[in-house]
Amino acid sequence: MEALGTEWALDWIRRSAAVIAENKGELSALDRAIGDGDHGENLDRGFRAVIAKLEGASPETPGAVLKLVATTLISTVGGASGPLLGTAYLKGAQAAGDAPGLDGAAVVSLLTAARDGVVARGKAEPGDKTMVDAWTPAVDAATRALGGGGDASAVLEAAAIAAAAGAEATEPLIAHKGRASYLGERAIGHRDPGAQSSALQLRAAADAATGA
Amino acid sequence: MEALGTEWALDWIRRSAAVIAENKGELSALDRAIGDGDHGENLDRGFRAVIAKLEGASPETPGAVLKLVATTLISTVGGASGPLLGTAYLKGAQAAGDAPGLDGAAVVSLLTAARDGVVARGKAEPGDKTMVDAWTPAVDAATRALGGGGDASAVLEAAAIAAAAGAEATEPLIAHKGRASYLGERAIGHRDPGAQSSALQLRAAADAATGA
Amino acid sequence: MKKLIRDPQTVVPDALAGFAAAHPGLVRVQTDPDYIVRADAPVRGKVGLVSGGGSGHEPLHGGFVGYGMLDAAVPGPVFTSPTPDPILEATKAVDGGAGVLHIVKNYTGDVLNFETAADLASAEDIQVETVVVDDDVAVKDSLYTAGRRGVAGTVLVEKIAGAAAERGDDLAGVAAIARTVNANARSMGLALTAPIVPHAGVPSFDIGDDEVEIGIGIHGEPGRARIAWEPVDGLVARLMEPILEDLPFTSSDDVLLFVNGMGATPLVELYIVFDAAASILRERSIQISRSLVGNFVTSLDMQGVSITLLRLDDELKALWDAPVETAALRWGR
Amino acid sequence: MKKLIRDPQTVVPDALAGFAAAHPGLVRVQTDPDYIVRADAPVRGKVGLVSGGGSGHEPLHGGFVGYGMLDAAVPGPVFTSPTPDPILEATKAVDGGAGVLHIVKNYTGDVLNFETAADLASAEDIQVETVVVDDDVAVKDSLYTAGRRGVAGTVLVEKIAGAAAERGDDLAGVAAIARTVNANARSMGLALTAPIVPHAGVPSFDIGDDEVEIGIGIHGEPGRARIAWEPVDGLVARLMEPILEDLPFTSSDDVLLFVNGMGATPLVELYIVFDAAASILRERSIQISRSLVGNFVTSLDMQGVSITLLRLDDELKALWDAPVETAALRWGR
Ligand SMILES: Nc1ncnc2c1ncn2[C@@H]1O[C@H](COP(=O)(O)OP(=O)(O)O)[C@@H](O)[C@H]1O
Ligand SMILES: Nc1ncnc2c1ncn2[C@@H]1O[C@H](COP(=O)(O)OP(=O)(O)O)[C@@H](O)[C@H]1O
Ligand SMILES: [Mg+2]
Ligand SMILES: [Mg+2]
Ligand SMILES: [Mg+2]
Ligand SMILES: [Mg+2]
Repeated sequence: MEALGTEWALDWIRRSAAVIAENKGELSALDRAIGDGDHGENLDRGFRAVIAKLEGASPETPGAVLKLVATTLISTVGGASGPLLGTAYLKGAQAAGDAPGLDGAAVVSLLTAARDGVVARGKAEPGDKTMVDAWTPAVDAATRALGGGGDASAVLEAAAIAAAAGAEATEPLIAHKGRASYLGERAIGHRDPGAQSSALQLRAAADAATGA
Repeated sequence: MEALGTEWALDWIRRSAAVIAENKGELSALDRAIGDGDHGENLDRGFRAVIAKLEGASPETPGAVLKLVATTLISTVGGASGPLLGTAYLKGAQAAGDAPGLDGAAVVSLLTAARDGVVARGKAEPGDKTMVDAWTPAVDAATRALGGGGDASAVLEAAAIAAAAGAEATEPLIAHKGRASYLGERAIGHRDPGAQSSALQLRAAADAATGA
Repeated sequence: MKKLIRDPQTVVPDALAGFAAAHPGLVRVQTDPDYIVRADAPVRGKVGLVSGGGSGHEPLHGGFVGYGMLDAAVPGPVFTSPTPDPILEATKAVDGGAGVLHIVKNYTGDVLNFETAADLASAEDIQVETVVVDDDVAVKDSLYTAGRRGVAGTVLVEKIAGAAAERGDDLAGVAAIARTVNANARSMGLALTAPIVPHAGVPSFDIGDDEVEIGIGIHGEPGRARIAWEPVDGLVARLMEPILEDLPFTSSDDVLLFVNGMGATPLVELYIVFDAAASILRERSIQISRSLVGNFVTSLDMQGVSITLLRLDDELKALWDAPVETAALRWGR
Repeated sequence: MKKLIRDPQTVVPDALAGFAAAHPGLVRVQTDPDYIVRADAPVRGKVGLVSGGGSGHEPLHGGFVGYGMLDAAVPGPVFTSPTPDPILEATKAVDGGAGVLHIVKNYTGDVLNFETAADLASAEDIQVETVVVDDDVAVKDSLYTAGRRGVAGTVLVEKIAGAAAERGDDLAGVAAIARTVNANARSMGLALTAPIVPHAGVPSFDIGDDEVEIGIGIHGEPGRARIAWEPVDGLVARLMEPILEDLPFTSSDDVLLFVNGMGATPLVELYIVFDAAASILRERSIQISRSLVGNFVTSLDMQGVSITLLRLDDELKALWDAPVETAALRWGR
């Protein structure tokens, strides 16, 4: 199996931008239920800026792509998700370094670094009903897939499936971080928007790897 | 036919208070359409104050009753209708003087003085879509009834019928005075609330005379 | 109807009690009859300024009682002009020997009730002058209407006449300044929603989710025309054109631009309206020398805006800039 | 959705353009990145105060830029915290050599973005201190939440810290005063309606004609509980009790009572709320020494109110009374 290169990273980000644009309304609706209703708008603003930035730039490694995504999200998204997701991409970029391609182990390192970055900045634990609840099962599943001999593409597929399940599993939770924590028990029954958008981005990463 | 005395005047005012209270909502609804929606509230506040005042007082002539009504309306109604109706009762009271009872001619003088008072203060002409459009046909009809030999009660009945018709006849008019004049053509199709409430008061006067 | 009130019948006295509790050093609130006076009223030798009208337009008028503006405000019931008694009592309470100016918005009820109060005050040897404010260009001023309404321009009249009284102008002088302001001020408003009068409990008019009333008053009267909603520049042009043409305002005029919210319009929208109005003035080379943005002459919980332009000269500018200390307008002290 | 806007996407820049046009002598509005600074920034030797956060809370924060209060305000998109870049630029623009205080409302997004900006500013050798405001007692402050929100108390922090900076306190001193205000301020709010965010076009939550949300925030977040509407005294008691018990405020305390409208609540209702709150304080022998009533920390077109109590001592009173000259709060100049 060949490693995932710059083309994959660019395709991942373009797919993420597309799926965020497509789901903008739904993400904001989720945020309206337990937050302030801007999550779709925030991420869409950020990913549109990323796409615009990519037009003028030609990053030469997956790490360089992710670095550009990170700085652009940090300087355009705002809100809680801007610095948190931005940190995820920044730490992911650092883990990817300037390798031209990423194998399964490198993808696991990337995802782990990204998740650890979110946790370091946001201090959320699994079960706090945040994007960490998509990232952490994704990292765990990716690690297991790698241990089972999976290649980069299989690792990402496992991560995407686990992230989607993790996002869904936020529904019954009370929130302990972010705006949803203000609601106490009223947050129960609603999916966390940041977990959902994280799952969409990880699905985009997996689909980019298989060209689905 | 005996003249109408203090009892009649008191009964008139009590009936007016009752009919205004009953029609408060409708009068305000008329005012909502072409004014500011407070006419029923304004008059009801005034007549409730009148009733309260009457409890502590024992005016001894129709003129004294009407004087008390006038000063109470002036000091409790506010708006356009307060000074205008107050003036009507004040001028009516002056016309009635301290006569213990009023015959048909005295009633016509009373109504004429009341109408002239409204016109002097408000400067409205017939057809301007104001309470003058109830008072003027009432005075005209009362005068005709008196000419035809009618007694006080017949004079009031004629006035009441004409006032009701006059109020209804304001519906197709454009207003030239009061708030409804701001609306231009949009006032067409709505009855003037002040004309309507004036007609109700004149109907109360007629019913008090017959004991209906 | 959901409102932060105790009872529709006690809205005015309850708000007055709150006003008194919030501004004890600034004003005294009298009850029965109800009026608000400056804490230091009457000011000896100064012309007293009294205004008033129906409640529901807050901060007008009570919010403008204080140094450099009104000496007294007389609040009627919601949207209903006060009766002569409280106007008379307020007039007596602020007469410092130099006479009293009544600033009256042009509504039949206000004019008649202030007229009676002025007559009664004269009978008690208080000199009273009356200035009627009628700045609303939405209404045709002709023999065949009640004339133009007094709307947001009233604030400008009260501020500038108040400054003239504070600097020591006599009654005729203060009245003349007030008339000058009125003569140079033009306003027009629009509404996105109708107000809900507490004792009515229902909106004063029905309006669709995509409709705008143009040329509204401040008492929930419908406007002269109903149009489909359009972006702010179009709506503002519909207010600015009649205003500009009426005086008319011409290039190189110096103006005060006053964007007034009707009570439930967020400030962020008022600033967008200001931007749209400023663009139109820029095109016509009319200079914005002073500005006022906020909810000053309101109509309960109506969403909407009015725009007022006042043509300025150096004297009006100086009087506008003079210190004022009221609950709703304050600078220089 | 009917709003006085040009386009949901340009609400913030359009309002900033209007703000710049309305207050040219007071502020400079920078674009790309967007922030508002005092016209005379940086003030040499004075600690600079920067605040910011999502837009839609006007006049917060831009309306509080000027002498005696903020040196700069950084508006994010509607209800969305600004990114680090404009915060960094604003910080640089107001640094007069004495360091810069960041006043941050406690929301994850605001805290994180200001944190990054502070790091970047430190890297450019600007001394930055950060004070996080978290006055909202509706939210449990525990390890298991994002902590209390910063709501209307922010205005009091900005005013009083601004006065401390103006009198020459150093960065540590100004930060300490700001923290003292925050430590002595408690707030809670309720909503009758939900705001409509321009780019969403629908209310942020659904609420019935007879329902009230208690314990709301300022971003259209639903509150902690929904109850049936009741007259003002009951509603106000539901806000006052948690506020009073939390600090706790006790008899013979001196307080500033701040009744803040959420944007679409008419002033007449805010004064009725003030009356109801003042009655409760009177019963407890708590003295209202200062007051503030109006729409200062809003949530677009939300109808509702928040109440803030600040326990005062002589120093806080003197700093509160010190001159301030901003678009939305002005006295003494
Ligand atoms: N402390 C945190 N750690 C991790 N994720 C968080 C934290 N706080 C908030 N989030 C995530 O951010 C999402 C909200 O993002 P967004 O709506 O864009 O920002 P804001 O809450 O500032 O409006 C939440 O759904 C949650 O997933
Ligand atoms: N100039 C006038 N002359 C006669 N009647 C008038 C005049 N102006 C108004 N009215 C009457 O007053 C009525 C409105 O009274 P009301 O609603 O109580 O006062 P307001 O218009 O001040 O709210 C109108 O329906 C009209 O009949
Ligand atoms: Mg959000
Ligand atoms: Mg009326
Ligand atoms: Mg009225
Ligand atoms: Mg947000």
